Amino acid sequence: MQENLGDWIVGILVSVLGLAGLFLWAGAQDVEMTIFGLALAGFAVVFVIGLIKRHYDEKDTVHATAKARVNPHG
Amino acid sequence: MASTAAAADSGLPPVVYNDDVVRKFTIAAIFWAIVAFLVGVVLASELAWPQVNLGLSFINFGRLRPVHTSGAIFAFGGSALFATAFYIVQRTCHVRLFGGRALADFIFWGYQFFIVMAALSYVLGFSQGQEYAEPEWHLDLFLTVIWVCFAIVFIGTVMMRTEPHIYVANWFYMAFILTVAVLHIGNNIALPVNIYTAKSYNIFSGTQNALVQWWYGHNAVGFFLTAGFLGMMYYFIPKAAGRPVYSYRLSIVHFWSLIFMYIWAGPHHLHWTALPDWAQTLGMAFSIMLWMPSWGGMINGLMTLSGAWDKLRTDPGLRFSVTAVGFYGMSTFEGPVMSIRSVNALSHYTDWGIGHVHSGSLGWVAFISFGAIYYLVPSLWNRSGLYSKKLAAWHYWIATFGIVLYISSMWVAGIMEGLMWRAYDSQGFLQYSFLESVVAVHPFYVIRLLGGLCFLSGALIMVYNLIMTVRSQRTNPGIEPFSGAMPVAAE
Amino acid sequence: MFIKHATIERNAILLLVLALGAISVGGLVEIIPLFTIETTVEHVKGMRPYTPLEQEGRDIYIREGCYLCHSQMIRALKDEVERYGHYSLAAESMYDHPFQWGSRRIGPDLARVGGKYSSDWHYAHLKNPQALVPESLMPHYAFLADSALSYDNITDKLHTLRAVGVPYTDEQITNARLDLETQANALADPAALLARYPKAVSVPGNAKTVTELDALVAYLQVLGTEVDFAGTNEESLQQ
Amino acid sequence: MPTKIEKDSHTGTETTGHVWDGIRELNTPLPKWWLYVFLATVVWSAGYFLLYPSIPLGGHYWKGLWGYSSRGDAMAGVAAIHEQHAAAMEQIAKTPIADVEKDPKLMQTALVAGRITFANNCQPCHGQNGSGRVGYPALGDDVWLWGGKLADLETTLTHGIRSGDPDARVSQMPAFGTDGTLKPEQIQQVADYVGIWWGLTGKDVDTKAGAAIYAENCVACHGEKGEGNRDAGAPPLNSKVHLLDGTRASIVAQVTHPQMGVMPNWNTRLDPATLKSVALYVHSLGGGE
Repeated sequence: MQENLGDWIVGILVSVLGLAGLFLWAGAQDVEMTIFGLALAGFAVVFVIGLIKRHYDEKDTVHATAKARVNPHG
Repeated sequence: MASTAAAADSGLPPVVYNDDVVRKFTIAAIFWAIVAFLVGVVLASELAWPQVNLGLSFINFGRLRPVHTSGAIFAFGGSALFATAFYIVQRTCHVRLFGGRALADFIFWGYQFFIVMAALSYVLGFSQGQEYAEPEWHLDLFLTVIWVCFAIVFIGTVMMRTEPHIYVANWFYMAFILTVAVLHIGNNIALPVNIYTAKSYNIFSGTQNALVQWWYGHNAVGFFLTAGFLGMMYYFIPKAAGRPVYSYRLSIVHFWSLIFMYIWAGPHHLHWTALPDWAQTLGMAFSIMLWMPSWGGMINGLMTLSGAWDKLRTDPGLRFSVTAVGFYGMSTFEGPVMSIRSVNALSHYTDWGIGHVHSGSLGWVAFISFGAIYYLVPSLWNRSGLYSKKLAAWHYWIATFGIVLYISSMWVAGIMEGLMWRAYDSQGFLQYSFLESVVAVHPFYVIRLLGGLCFLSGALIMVYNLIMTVRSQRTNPGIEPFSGAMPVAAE
Repeated sequence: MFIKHATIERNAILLLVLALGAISVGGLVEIIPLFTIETTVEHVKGMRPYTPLEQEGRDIYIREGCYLCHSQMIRALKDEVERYGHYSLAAESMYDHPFQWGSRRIGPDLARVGGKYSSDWHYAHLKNPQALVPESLMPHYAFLADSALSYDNITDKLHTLRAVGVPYTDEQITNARLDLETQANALADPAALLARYPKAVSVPGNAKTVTELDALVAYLQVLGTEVDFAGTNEESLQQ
Repeated sequence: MPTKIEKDSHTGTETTGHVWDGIRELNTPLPKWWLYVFLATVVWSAGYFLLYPSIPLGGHYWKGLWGYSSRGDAMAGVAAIHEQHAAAMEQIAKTPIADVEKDPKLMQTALVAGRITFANNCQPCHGQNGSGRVGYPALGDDVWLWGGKLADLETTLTHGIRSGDPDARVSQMPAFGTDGTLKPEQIQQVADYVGIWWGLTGKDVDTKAGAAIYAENCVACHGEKGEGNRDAGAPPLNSKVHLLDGTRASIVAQVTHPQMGVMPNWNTRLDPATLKSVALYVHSLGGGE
């Protein structure tokens, strides 16, 4: 549960950063801001996908272990 | 992905540590070390033969030097500090990292993102124009977010500790985290031209800006490169030596005197300049008073080995750590000497400063990190020891030889420059043109390059050794057990 | 003392608060008086904000990391005063955000390079330093001659600088683009520019576009030329 | 959480009783020498603060008992070092430049002062020992644009060329190409003609047209035989020593839209005696008249 809460907080924080990146990219007036905005948005997307992926991976592992316990030969 | 440590002699219940983030930061530290050294070698070549830049604007000395300095300090040094801070705080507090895995991961990936973006911005030509604080405002803000997260995780972990007392290594890490935050914010208060451009102007100007910059710059040395790495030393030396820390009282006195006095020393970067004399006096005197507080760390590091000096023969990591403490002692003596105004009149603006910085950064920062890395990798990957102690010994000797070449050539070059600039002939006219000093130091620039190449080669040997260590079997009976390895537990 | 320390090392927050106290004293004692002691920045005549072109040149100077090899600070040492000219004053960098005093002289000090060489020399030297000074370690900056200066946000820049304390007037900000283009064109009439920015040096440039090299040369040519030292004496320059 | 104080077997010192991940601490007292050296640096600093400008106090600062100022010190240092040659330099300032040469002692001082001043200030354009660069004349040869006599050199150094100084040497070559006086093919023809002197034009080339254009447009300043005119600041063209890079293209470019060099007036940076010294030094490089 605590891990989950941490995931949520960090996920939201990174999403906000990513959104800021999008805004910077959209309005950018120099090459540095263009690259930074785009990269920040990209970073946020990849990071949040990673969080979600790990969440489901862990769920799967729990399922698999549970299954294995129920049916050690299956 | 997390290992547990049976708390050998504490009788405490085992804790599942978050070593995943430590492993990542360790890999990053090694990677950035190679990058920083490589860029250093390129820069040394550009100074020996300016045509080496091939006429490419983005690898000109002026744009590439921040990549080298930030790469060494913040990418390599910073990653090593994150790795060891997270490793040490969990073990000395006997508790898992506070804040959960997502936060730790964010700190890792966010920090690496910052490094890449900063390096990219330098070669593209975006810089605040202040040494070691080159990233523009947007990157500064991003780093602040990362740093606050780091502080939350570290301090949170300390507060959840099961041991009632906070270990001395953690005092240093906490002082480092806190002070770097204060310095980073203080020196980077700048107004962007507008929110959509990277360009900004610092709110301070001229003399005030100069002092704030060196208040920051010198304490980046004091807190990033000294306090943080002293924290590293306070764990790995007693751990690897298997001996108690020499003096708890010395720890207390040198910790408080060090952090109190370091902050004052910045103006010694501005001797004889348009900074008022009174501020220069304070900077000089506090630098001299800083000598013993700095040496307190050296004494505690070296004396901890009493009764375990024989381990230097068998433990290559410990050999790096101890040599590092030696270089630390040397640099922290040289520093106060160079802060004396009459010495500074000679040394400032010359290569002596470059030599001094490198005896600190190569001898102290890099060596103490190598010592920690040689300890950490077998521990983190559950290997019984290094792939080859012989290769580690080669690394040690080649790197030491490189440092000797580097700093001795820079001493000679620096003192020569200083003397040539101030030389008068018998009639009281200046004796040399500036250009003559440029020509005179060329041979020493070539020697410096050789020193850098040695240091880089040594680090590459380390990389090979560590890769082979990780690829080796978990238990390899052919290799003697690593002296300080943690007891291995199941995942 | 050591008994008390046990209290500190058992309380992370207390440790942090005390550490914050310890690290604050030095910084505050050194930094704040630089604003309160009135003689810190000398009172001299002649200092003016940079012209728009000089400011753009300064931004390029910073962009290219010139400060990593060149100082802009003649220290109060006899050999420096003889080699480079009058020691630098705090007043001479009062409009510098950031300061550029440097920490290493791989090349010579530039604090008073303004007017020391012709603008033509600077163009040639920046494009190919070794053609003029064979022993030089300086990189080539020929690419600056081929890059058109982007000065769309020059007005924003002056506004920002004014916000951090550079006394640009409304008139100077309104005419920023005009002044910039005038200074980069040797054929244009510099009267209005000179009225707003005394001693501004027009650079030859090419007639068509303002290049980054034009801006950089304009900046180099103003370095150390502003203060009128005739009206000063040792006493008036005591900080 | 053991807080058992133990005695370390190796040193015989007691531990503090805490254990962190197996690490213990000894309760060793502070090393005496460390403490004393530390206190000594503190005492020394206190004394230093007393003597030198140090402690800030609101709007003022403690000036120190010795009344030290780094700026005052530097200027005193300059004065002291100048003392060694002050008499000689004063003498040089007073003596007409041609007479300085006749006084070996003065001349020796002037050459030393001139060499270092030249190396620090003039060498970036004119090269080591005045070897010259494209656009920046060599000073060791016999070709002079504005005169190679000592007095000429002194004037050039003092006031510069096109420097903005009211007494600067000024000459202006018209931009024959860009202002339309000459057509591009005429410029090519005149380049053929000048190229004879520079060894660029073959004997078989017909230079009659070029000669005519030269006679009409260039003779007034550069002379019939390309000998130049120092009063007009027109460089000689009949010499292989010249300001340009010696190619035909450089002649065409110069006639089309001339580059006219600028030399700063050094009177704002150097005192009259030093200027004289530099003139004497330059004169001694081999080309002085």
